[in-house]
Amino acid sequence: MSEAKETTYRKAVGKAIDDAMKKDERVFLAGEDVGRYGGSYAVSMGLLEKYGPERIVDTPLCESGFTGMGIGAAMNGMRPIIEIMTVNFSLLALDQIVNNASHLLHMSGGQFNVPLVIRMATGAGKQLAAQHSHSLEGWYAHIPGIKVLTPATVQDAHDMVHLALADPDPVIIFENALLYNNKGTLDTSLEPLPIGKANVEREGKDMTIFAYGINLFKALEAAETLAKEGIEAEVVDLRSLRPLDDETIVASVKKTHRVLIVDEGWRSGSISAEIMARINEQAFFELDAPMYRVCTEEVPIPYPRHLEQAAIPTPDKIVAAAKKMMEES
Amino acid sequence: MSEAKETTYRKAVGKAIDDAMKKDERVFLAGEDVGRYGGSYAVSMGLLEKYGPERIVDTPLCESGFTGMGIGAAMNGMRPIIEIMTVNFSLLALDQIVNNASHLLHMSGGQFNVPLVIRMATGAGKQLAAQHSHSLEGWYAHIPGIKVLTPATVQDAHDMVHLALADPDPVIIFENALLYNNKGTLDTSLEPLPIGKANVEREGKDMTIFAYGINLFKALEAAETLAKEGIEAEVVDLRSLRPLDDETIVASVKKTHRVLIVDEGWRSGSISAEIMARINEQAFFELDAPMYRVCTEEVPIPYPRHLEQAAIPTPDKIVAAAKKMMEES
Amino acid sequence: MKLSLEKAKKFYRQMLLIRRFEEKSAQLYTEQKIRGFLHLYIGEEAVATGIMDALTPQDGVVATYREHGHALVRGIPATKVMAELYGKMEGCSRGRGGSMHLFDKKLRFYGGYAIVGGGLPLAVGIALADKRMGRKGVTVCFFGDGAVAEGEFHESLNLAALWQLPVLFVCENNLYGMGTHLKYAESETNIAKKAKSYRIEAHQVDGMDVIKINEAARKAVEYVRSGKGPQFLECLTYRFRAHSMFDAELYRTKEEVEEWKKKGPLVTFKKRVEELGIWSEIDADAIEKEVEKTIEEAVAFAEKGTWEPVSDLTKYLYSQEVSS
Amino acid sequence: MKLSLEKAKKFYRQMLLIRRFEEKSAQLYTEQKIRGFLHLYIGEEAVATGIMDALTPQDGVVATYREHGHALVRGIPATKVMAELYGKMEGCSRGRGGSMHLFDKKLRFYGGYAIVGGGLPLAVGIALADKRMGRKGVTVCFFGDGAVAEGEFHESLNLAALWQLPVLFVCENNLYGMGTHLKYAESETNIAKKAKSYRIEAHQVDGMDVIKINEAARKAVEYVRSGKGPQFLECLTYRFRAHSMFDAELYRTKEEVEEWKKKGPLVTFKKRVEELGIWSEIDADAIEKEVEKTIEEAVAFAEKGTWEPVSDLTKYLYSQEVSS
Ligand SMILES: Cc1ncc(C[n+]2csc(CCOP(=O)(O)OP(=O)(O)O)c2C)c(N)n1
Ligand SMILES: Cc1ncc(C[n+]2csc(CCOP(=O)(O)OP(=O)(O)O)c2C)c(N)n1
Ligand SMILES: [Mg+2]
Ligand SMILES: [Mg+2]
Repeated sequence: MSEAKETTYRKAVGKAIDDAMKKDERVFLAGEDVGRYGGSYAVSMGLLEKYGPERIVDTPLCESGFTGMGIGAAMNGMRPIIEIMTVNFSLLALDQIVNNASHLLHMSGGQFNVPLVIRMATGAGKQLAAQHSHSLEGWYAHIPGIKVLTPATVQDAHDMVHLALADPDPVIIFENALLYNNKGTLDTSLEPLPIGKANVEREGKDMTIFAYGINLFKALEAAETLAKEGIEAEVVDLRSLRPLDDETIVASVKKTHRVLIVDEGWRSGSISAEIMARINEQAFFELDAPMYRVCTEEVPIPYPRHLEQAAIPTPDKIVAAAKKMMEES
Repeated sequence: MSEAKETTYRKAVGKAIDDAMKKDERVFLAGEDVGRYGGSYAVSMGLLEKYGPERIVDTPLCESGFTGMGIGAAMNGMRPIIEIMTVNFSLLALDQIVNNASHLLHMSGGQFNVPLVIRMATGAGKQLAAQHSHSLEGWYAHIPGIKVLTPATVQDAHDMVHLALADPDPVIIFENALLYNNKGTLDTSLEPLPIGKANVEREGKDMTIFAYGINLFKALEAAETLAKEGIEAEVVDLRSLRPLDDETIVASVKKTHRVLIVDEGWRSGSISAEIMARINEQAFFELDAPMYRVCTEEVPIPYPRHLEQAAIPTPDKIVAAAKKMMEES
Repeated sequence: MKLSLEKAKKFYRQMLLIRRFEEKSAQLYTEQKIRGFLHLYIGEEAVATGIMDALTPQDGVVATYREHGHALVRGIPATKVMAELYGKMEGCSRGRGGSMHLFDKKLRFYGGYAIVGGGLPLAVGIALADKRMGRKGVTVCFFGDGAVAEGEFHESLNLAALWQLPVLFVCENNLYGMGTHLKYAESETNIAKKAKSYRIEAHQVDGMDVIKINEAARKAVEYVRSGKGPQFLECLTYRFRAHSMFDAELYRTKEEVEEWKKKGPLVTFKKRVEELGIWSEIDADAIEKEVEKTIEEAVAFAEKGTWEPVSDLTKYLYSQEVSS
Repeated sequence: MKLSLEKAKKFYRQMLLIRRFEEKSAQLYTEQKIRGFLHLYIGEEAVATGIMDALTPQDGVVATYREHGHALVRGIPATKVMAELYGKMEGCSRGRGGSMHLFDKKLRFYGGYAIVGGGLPLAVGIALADKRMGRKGVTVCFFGDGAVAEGEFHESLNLAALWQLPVLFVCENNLYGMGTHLKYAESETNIAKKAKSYRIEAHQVDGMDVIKINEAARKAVEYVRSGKGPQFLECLTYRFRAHSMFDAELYRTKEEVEEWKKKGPLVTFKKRVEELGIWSEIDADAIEKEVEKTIEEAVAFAEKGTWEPVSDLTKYLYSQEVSS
């Protein structure tokens, strides 16, 4: 029986955390200002009142310390959700994430798994300037031993919290801060699409646009524009950047023979490059044209809106790249 | 007049630091155990006696603190060389490197450049296990605002210190720890090949092998083996991972039409992927076959030699990949 | 304690400038002229004002994302700060930084930093360079109570003390890091005491009293400049406004805020100067007008300012043009 | 101070086991049976021995890369530790970790960590889990004097104190972090005093005296287990051997090392037990033989061990097989 409801991305995440905490005593949420402040993006608003400060844990500012704390708690039987306020601050916790969380199971010879969930806000577009506008999810996907999820839809915003908590290994969820206000349908009776599965959001035959997170919507918007000009773009929501869903990616390439990738990482060394590499490896002879990518310009993101928009992917840029690609083949 | 001498990679780096310190009062070296211990890889052996503890600065263990210190000193007129003992510990300093060093010039509107040199040892192959075997230079190359150098030869080990010190912006030099004992020729009368120029180390017509750092030598060894079987591989030393030398890369592809990339990063999101992406973008129609890459297996590096060698690139693996590629086209 | 009339007027003018500048900024924020994050310093004006007066041009300043006040009092013209808040090319960071990243190299204003704690190691390095190059500069490093829990606080205090560097650490303890009260953030809430554990001379100062702060700062700067090593001032203050413009302030009561407002920097200043018998000699109305005019000019300047062309987007990524 | 004969024998056996095990390891290193880094604990045996005796099976241990002693005394059989040093699949980490990464989940030995300071936040989390789940465990976290300068030390001590978590921090102060003397690393060289600045009860203990360490550890563990919050022990000890096998030891004199050897843990133990009048009752020769046998068996076990098949390389990257 469907229980579809309209809600926001923010509330979908909050509900998933709430439900998980209700169900499982081992789950707790910790991070800066998750409690008394209500969550810097208001995701955990109201949860402190419900679960108390031992389960909704306001931490001091010490990203390395409280992320490592989460790893230790996970090793010792709990199911922590660590909220790092934004990806920009997660650089302070990278040693714990790479050298400990991602390595422990393998380097202990299979003994210590780390069932840790880390959530962080990501992305530019809010005019927060250089130190507050990173999109490093693609960069994180380089690290073996973790999984990297990038929910775009309201349904995924909810489901991925549960998927991550059910996973025995460390999972990082990147929530694009511009999505929190997005409205969409949430149906909690649906079986979640598993980690590692991409999703064809729009069918098309002329090219495939791969995207994730907020750029999924920019890609869909671009596809609409392209359709008006007779170009039918397939749009695939990657959903997970590690693991990547090679199967779905290659299947779509075999169908459309043209590839455009949209991601908000800086171009060099972006996840787009990895996707291109894999398509080159697995479907080279299927390609009718060079693959294209629309990424972020390789600069620290400037504050003023016109420069910020010039730096990050936009529907216009996607359309322009798509047309150029069509001409080239 | 040539002044070529045989020396080691270790001594070449040490000599460059020594000469720079002699010439320029603003230069100092700081890091863990660079002084009294003599440098963890003995690069700075003897320099403390020569320059005293104010210029050869033993720091406490605080990677973020002393890296940030170097940034501040650079902003205020000095030319610091910060030695982070190995790349494995540099994760603790990443916030300073990304959010400050790489961003300052741009986000201050061109006011504060950061003439900082960071050196660190990198690489696996010494059986140091998971937390001491990272090769993250390709990953660092994702960051705009810094430059990433990977000296392979004794000459470059020396020259790149000077190039980096002469550069007005932050430069990171990755010294593969297995190279320190390598012998080679150093000619201090030569004009150094600039930052951002790749170098064709071996001419060939059938394929190009791109490599850097220690893998240059593995690639050259593989090329010898391949030559015996009638395959003439061109071998290009990338030298700099940011900026990449697109011109040299594309020129070689246009000549050989087949590409194999060797790098010691974990495969997904490696610098190999970026090189593939650029070749796809700039020379797609020149390719006779899918591009190949030999990277590190996506696991934390295990301690025992047989597993470590199974994880990282070897001449055998390069030869095998090269042959497979030749068959495929 | 002496306070010249001249100085009294200056302090009043500076504190008022910060106050009015930020009130205007808040308004411009609601008008969407200013975007992004805007962290107001209102309530804490005495700290930047009292400290900055103790500095000379050879000294350096490292600040946070709540640094309009520091920038103004250090001497960046209100016009350039406002233009920066607008994102205009005439701003002190070419418009690229916005509220959180004000810079001025000539004034040795080393910038506003938005990663909490991230400025501290820089201050250590700036001071180290001054010491090594035989200059007499003092580097003042501002940060909040929230930064104290970060590892970089620990690393930086240790380095500065170990190497006896000319840093003046100024902790603006406004009791909260966003919505987290100090008591939920620190096992030891006496921050000056924490600083002492690094063998750094440290004092707590009434952060609402510009005169006391200035006194403490003068002594501290003299101490640091004389080569005795770093010093630490914990200024006990309070933020009257929300943390940023997106803060429902669920974590504190209106009463608490009102209590603190009673001892706010302007109120306290007036009381102190009255005690000194010179309040009557300060023409507060004239200063108010003067400040008003400065702000009007700043807004006009910002409004007239131009947008950096998109073609400059990659400019200054490196000092020289580099192809990637 | 009481010390049963039983306990005296145990301490002697354990310290001797560490000593001989590591002497053998050093030899095997020169024979290239053991590779990579090998950090010897020789000189510091009293610390692990004295502390570990105060623990129960419900307690957890977090150690460093210098952790052979901790692993052995916590109860990982010498066979499995030696096999690990060989890199054999029968080792306590399946051979993958080697010297720096010994693990044993059943013994709640949470591992050897090779990033200095990296284990401290984990200990905080392990302890938090015990507290939240209503278990009575104490988590002991070992680290060196060098780790004290790292930000994670600061962050972890604050969290443990703030949340009153059951952690026993044990600083093995052997005066050096690699070649850097404590006085070049810390502005305040009294580490226990630093710990106190977080409001953590902290004590300095003679790190060469297993009996004193054990007494201090028993008190500390009782304190922590009773819910009073964390405690901190600074054990003043010394490393007799090089930092690792690649260390020319330029930073200290032979004389300094010899002076310390005179008060080494085995020497000190004998003196203390003689004072107690029970040394004669300990059959030192028999223990020496017993230990020798244990080590012979360990080496034989390691020699006979097998190599993990290359096909297992990616096993345990994730708990379940995942395609990339
Ligand atoms: C490393 C880091 N973590 C988190 C944040 C988000 N954040 C911005 S300001 C702030 C509170 C800082 O409090 P404090 O240092 O007391 O300064 P105040 O805002 O009170 O002036 C937080 C958590 C950040 N900018 N940087
Ligand atoms: C973060 C980090 N920085 C540097 C190193 C290299 N390193 C390994 S051990 C060591 C010294 C540590 O000293 P201490 O904590 O006193 O422990 P000890 O070796 O004396 O037992 C250093 C610098 C490291 N492993 N991790
Ligand atoms: Mg505060
Ligand atoms: Mg030590």
